[in-house]
Amino acid sequence: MSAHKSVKDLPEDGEKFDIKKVSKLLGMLFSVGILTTIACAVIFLNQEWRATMAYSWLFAFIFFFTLALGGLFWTLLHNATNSGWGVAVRRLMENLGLMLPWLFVFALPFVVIPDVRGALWEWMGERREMISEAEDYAASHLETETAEWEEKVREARARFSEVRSGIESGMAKATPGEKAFLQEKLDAETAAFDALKSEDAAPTVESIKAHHMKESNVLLYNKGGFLNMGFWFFRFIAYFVILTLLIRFLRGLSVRQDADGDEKRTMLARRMSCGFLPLFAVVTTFAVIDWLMCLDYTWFSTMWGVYLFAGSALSSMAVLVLVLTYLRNLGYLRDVVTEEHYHIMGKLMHAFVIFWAYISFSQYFLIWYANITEETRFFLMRNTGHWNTVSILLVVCHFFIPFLALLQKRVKTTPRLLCAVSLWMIAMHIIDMYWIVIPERGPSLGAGVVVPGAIFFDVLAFTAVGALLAYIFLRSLGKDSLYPCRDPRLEESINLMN
Amino acid sequence: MGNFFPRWSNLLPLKLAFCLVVLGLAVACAMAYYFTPKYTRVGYMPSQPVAFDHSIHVTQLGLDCRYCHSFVEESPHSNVPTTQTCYNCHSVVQKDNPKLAPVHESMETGEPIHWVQIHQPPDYVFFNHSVHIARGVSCQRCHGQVDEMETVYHAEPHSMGWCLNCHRAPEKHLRPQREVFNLTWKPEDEDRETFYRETADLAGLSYEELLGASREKFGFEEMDEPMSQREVGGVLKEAWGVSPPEGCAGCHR
Amino acid sequence: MPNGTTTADEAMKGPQGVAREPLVLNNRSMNWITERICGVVENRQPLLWWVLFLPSLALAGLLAFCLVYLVSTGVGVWGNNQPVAWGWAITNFVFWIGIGHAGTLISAILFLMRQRWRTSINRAAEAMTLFAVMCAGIFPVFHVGRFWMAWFLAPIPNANAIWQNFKSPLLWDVFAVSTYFIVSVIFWYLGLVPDLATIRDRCKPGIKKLLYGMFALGWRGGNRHWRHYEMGYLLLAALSTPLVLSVHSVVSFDFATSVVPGWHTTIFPPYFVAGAIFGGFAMVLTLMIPARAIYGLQDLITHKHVDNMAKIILLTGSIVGYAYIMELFIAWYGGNKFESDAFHMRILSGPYTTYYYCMFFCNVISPQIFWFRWARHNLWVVMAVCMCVNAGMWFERFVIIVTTLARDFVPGAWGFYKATWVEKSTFLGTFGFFLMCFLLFLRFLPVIAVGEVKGVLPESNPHHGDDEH
Amino acid sequence: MNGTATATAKPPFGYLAEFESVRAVYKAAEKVRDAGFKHWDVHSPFPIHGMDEAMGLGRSVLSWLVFFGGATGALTAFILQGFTQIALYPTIVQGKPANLNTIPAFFPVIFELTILFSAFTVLFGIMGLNQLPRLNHPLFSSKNFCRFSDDGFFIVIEGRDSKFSKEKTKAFLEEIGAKEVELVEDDA
Amino acid sequence: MIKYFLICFVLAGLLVVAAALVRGVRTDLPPWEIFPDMDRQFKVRFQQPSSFFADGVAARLPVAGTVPMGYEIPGKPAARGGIAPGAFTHAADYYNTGRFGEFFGDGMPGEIAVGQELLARGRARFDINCAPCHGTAGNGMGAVSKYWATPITSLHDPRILDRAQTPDGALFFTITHGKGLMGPYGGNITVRDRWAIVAYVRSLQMSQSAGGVAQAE
Repeated sequence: MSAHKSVKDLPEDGEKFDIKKVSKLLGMLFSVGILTTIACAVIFLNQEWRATMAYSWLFAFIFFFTLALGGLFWTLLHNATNSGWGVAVRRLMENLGLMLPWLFVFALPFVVIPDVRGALWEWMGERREMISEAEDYAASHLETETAEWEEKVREARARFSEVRSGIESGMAKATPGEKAFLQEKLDAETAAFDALKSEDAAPTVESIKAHHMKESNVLLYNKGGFLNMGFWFFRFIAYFVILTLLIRFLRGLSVRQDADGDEKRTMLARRMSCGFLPLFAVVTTFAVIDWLMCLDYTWFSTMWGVYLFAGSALSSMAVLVLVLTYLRNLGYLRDVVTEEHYHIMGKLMHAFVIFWAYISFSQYFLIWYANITEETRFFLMRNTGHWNTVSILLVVCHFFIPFLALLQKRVKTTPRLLCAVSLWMIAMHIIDMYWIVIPERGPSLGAGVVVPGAIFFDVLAFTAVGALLAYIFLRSLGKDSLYPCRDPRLEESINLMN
Repeated sequence: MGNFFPRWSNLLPLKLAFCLVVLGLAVACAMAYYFTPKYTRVGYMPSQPVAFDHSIHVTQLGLDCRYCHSFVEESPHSNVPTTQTCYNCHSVVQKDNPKLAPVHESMETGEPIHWVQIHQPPDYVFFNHSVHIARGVSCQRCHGQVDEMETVYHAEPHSMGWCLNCHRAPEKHLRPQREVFNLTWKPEDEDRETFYRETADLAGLSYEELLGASREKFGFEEMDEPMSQREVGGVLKEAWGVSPPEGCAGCHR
Repeated sequence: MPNGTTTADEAMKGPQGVAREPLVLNNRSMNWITERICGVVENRQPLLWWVLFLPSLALAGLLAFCLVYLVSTGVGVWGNNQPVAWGWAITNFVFWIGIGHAGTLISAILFLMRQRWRTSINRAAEAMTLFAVMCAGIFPVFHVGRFWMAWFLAPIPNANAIWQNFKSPLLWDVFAVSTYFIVSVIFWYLGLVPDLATIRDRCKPGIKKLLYGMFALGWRGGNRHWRHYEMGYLLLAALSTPLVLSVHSVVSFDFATSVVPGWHTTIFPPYFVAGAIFGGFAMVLTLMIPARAIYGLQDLITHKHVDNMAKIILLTGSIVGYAYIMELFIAWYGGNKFESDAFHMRILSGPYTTYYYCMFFCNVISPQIFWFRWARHNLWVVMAVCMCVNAGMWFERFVIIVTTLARDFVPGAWGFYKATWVEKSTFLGTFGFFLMCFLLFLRFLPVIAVGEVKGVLPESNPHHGDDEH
Repeated sequence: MNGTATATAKPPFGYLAEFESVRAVYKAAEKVRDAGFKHWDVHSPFPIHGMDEAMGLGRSVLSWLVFFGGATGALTAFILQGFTQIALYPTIVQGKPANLNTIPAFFPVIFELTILFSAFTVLFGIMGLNQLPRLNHPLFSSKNFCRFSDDGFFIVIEGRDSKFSKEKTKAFLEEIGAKEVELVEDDA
Repeated sequence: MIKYFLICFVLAGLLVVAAALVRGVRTDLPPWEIFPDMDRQFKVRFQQPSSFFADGVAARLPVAGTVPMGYEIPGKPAARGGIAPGAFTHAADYYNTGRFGEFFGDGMPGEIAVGQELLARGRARFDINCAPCHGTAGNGMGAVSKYWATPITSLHDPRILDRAQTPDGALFFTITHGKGLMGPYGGNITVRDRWAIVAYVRSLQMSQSAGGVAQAE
């Protein structure tokens, strides 16, 4: 039992990460990052490789995006639940979340290179084709369709006048009851005829177009309200704007508190975080729907957002553990963070290992069980060929092994062991993201199950994004104190007992 | 102030637990033993209005089952003979035997003899005698050695599991169709050549092929080796394509 | 650590700044806690107890009557028929099972998360769980018609040589619900043991001491015992947490594994779980707010508790809302005609649209008022929202079950379902039974975990006061 | 009541010492531990955080028992389902094959039985490791002791401890801050 | 305590076994149906009385003068064991009665295709139904003959061999309605089988008289 620690024993302005200490590493990261980025850019410039590279880039991007998203989530959760334990590590969460604005830079290829997004999200190309085809069709068929319609109206007119005269003649000798019935019939016929001959029913370019689109690709036509370029661009920008605002606001409060120690900032962060959580949920869900689920626009799962969220929270916690240990090895945070923190972080990882398994099992299970054609294709693709091995690997290595490892208290409280599990978890998350993105590539590009050699692109893209982000992350660590040094809960946190 | 609970109460829970476990095990055993048709049905031997002795009529006189149960091959139900069937002989034979009084009485009044039904499947079971007989399930498989019974009793449990045992592995019970009513048939008595010739005919196969395939499968060398039930049943099952229903709708409709 | 002098009035105003609120107000001593909680059991019951108990007894009698009537006459007295074979019966089952989730959840998840405010409410919530699961069990058991054949659900070798279909969600239900009940009983009982010892030690020799003593197992509070006990309790909590999730997930599988439009959605498991927690917490509050007033437990079940639970209701209500929206979005986005029509008929054109709007209002809109602190601190508002949620969760199950079954693929097979008086009385009766059990629990067992509450007092920390030296 | 010597040869059960507060009993426990007693215990109305270390007790073995209990449950469920669905009664329902490929459908029951068996192991493990139920115990004959379930904090040093001595132990207990020390007889 | 429990337990066990006995004991007690739900339904069952009808008979005859609807079962012609059309209504044709009006007919009716198959069938039915008295050889020395009061008619009796005295129709009629001490077998043997027996009897007679060569027709 250690004695009670007081904030007074800690340095007043917290600990600042001295990036000079790691300048070698930083330099390496930077040069590797730049070199690989240039290589990626070259590949992107090559017309032939662009589509293949698009998937690699998306995979790399989405992996780091989920990590940063997790950082934001933990910050939000920490503030919203009024939690005390995590104050000591909260700044790390904030810094991780702060990568979100940077990720927009890495997302630029999707926005600026039409071929890249076209290769990834086929609905864009198909939709364009569908529309232009429908336009052509409408332009060329307007006359014939109008003629057809006029012919139809003529026929209907003839038939209508026949029916009307028949009814009117019947009316003469009908009983009152029959009269009412005949009148009703006549009204209905008149209404139907009026509707047919009205100007609204006349075929226009728009109506022919809509009809033709519906005929040629009903799914894409129906989804047009969501899957169209204008809205897509809007969402794309909105996600990053919202996420950036959220994290910058929260981190701003936290950093400013370092200076003035104002308790009100804690209260404000807490209140705002509660409100931000629903926003976060919506953005996360639709971001992954847009970027991952829409890799195949015919497929859908209501669980999708939750599934990605689970993996994101889990792997970002693993990253936090690794960064924390790294910093402690460099001599920082020694007085602030104890094994108790590791224990809690280990427990949270454990919880999310289970949660991830729960969500992914439910999703797989329900689709497998009901066996409905339009839903199974996602898993069919991932159970074909070697992807099946990856799927089984995920079950065993993303759930069973870390689950059993984290069951033991020793693993959760020993930084070295917990780091091993964290590394493992991150590796698994990489495979998970790879498993989500890459299987779509072969079939989409018409290159079979696997595009040969494309794995080099994947590695390259991953290195490029990873190295540059790591560089930015490490640098951002150095900007402010490594823990919120004037947070009113800091004392509670450093005296944490499980 | 002493202990509220006496000292012996310390061991009481353990003892009680032991007793409960023993009791529970005993109840489980008793239920497993008693709560099954092997206990509840087997051995049911009601006294019939007429003490009809199957052993005399079948073994001693050599009557065929179908003399009385005339339509068992054609009907789902194996009929109990009418009084007239009894009377065919007993109008003369053993005429004055008091045991036969109900027969005479029935003959005079036209009121049927109220034979007590022994084998009585539940009403939601639709058992069909004719199909079983047509595919070589002998009377004896379900009704026991009736030819040796002085008074008929329930010899087999007739539980659903017992039915399914055969439906899942019919080869253990099939025999050539001509021997269905021969209650003393044994597979060892079967002549291999006749058997294979008949079976090949029935199935529309070539005798040599059938024999060759079976020789490989059942591993007999000489034609005069005694046949086993495994061989007889296995060949028949294949040749006739016997695949009894195992789903619910097979017997419950 | 704040000092322990906060009074109820101060607590009403809510926390000032970031200071932690004490879990027990007015600086109560351990002895006071023992006296107050055990007093509920030992003293005469207030008049209100009887006022509530007698009607609930009568309603429980109604339940018994309805069940006897049902069995003696046949399941036809319920309004179930094709196509809606799962009417109120299964709606009520899912409703009660959902209610039954809060107890173990409060106990287990909050325990794992070291949320120490759980101590004041976990006992009652766990008891509620058990009674709710009992109520839930009634419906499927009687829905099968011949309940005495329920043993067919257990994998016992039998003379029929057939086995249960382990691929059926209905069988998983059997395992999940019975496991949940058993584990909840164990969890509840294990938590009760030290408190039973407390009452035992306060009893005069006699029949009461005999009974409490027997169930207290001779508990002596030795640390060598606490060591295993605490570990066991932690493990049970760790086991119960996924169990709670699994139970309602399995219940959701009953629907989601099918191919029926409106039922087959991958988000069903977490959505059902969130809904269950949502409804369960509402029910806990519905019971605990009156109970704390009747027995004067305001210092133990403080505004902080109500506030926290209101927040959880807000959170889970929002998750449920998220699921509703996702369902709608995917029904539209997925492009499956049957799926989108199912929702069209739930919301716009079917015979049960009112139910959908009731559900949406009660479950998604009404809890949003908890964004405001004044609402969380006004017990009348809290009660009103909880009532809304209780009703809303019932509507949700009704909407899922009945609207879907009444309108499936083939319009020729569409039907309309209306509950009979027997179904309605049975449902009403389960409320009586539930309340009766709960009142008996209040009467005979400590409603708050005595030992655990003492454990969260500041002076229970062995280092309490260390820093002053 | 208080520790009058009896004529029986039976040794006393031990000393029951009451302490003022959690803090006092915690500090005292550390001292008793350091004094090298083996058969002694701390009795309190609730588990005191950190007392295991203060008493020098290790981690409970219960978690291992429960792990194996759970594993038994999982295995039981797997065998039960595999055996009945694949070997004994292979029926194809819901288009799911009657072989091991249908294992996802077995997970719910495997999970439930794992939990069920673990929970039973917890219950019976606690009862077994603590040797409960034990309704009769020498401590219950002490009038003071019944306050352990209210607000009393006690240290009991048992007579069977090799370091126990009637006089020295009493003195020792008083020295480490006991409010009241009582000799409990083994009354049987 | 455990000792007493075990003693009581063994005694109780013995008591149970003594009262309930072991499996398979012959007993008069009807089978115990543990869960009798729907085991015995209120419906007409084979050869069982029914309280639903005034006369207590469940098996109903068709109302006089009616022809059961759909009596001719498609896919199951009379030749394959179904009951021939008309049998129910006591048709008066040769096939069903063996008579043309007042007189017995001779020869097989047109409905019967005579052949090896028919003879085999006839032989099987003969061995089941006739051989007990008449003997497998048809010589009247069947197993029952030992107990019979008077000698049993040999089928090789000239009276029967003579087609003028005993035409096929008469044989058929005798099987159906009995003769003298012989009981009627119409209820036990289907019409077609009766003709098969007649055919077999004729071939049996032929085999005896023509030196053991059985010929068809």
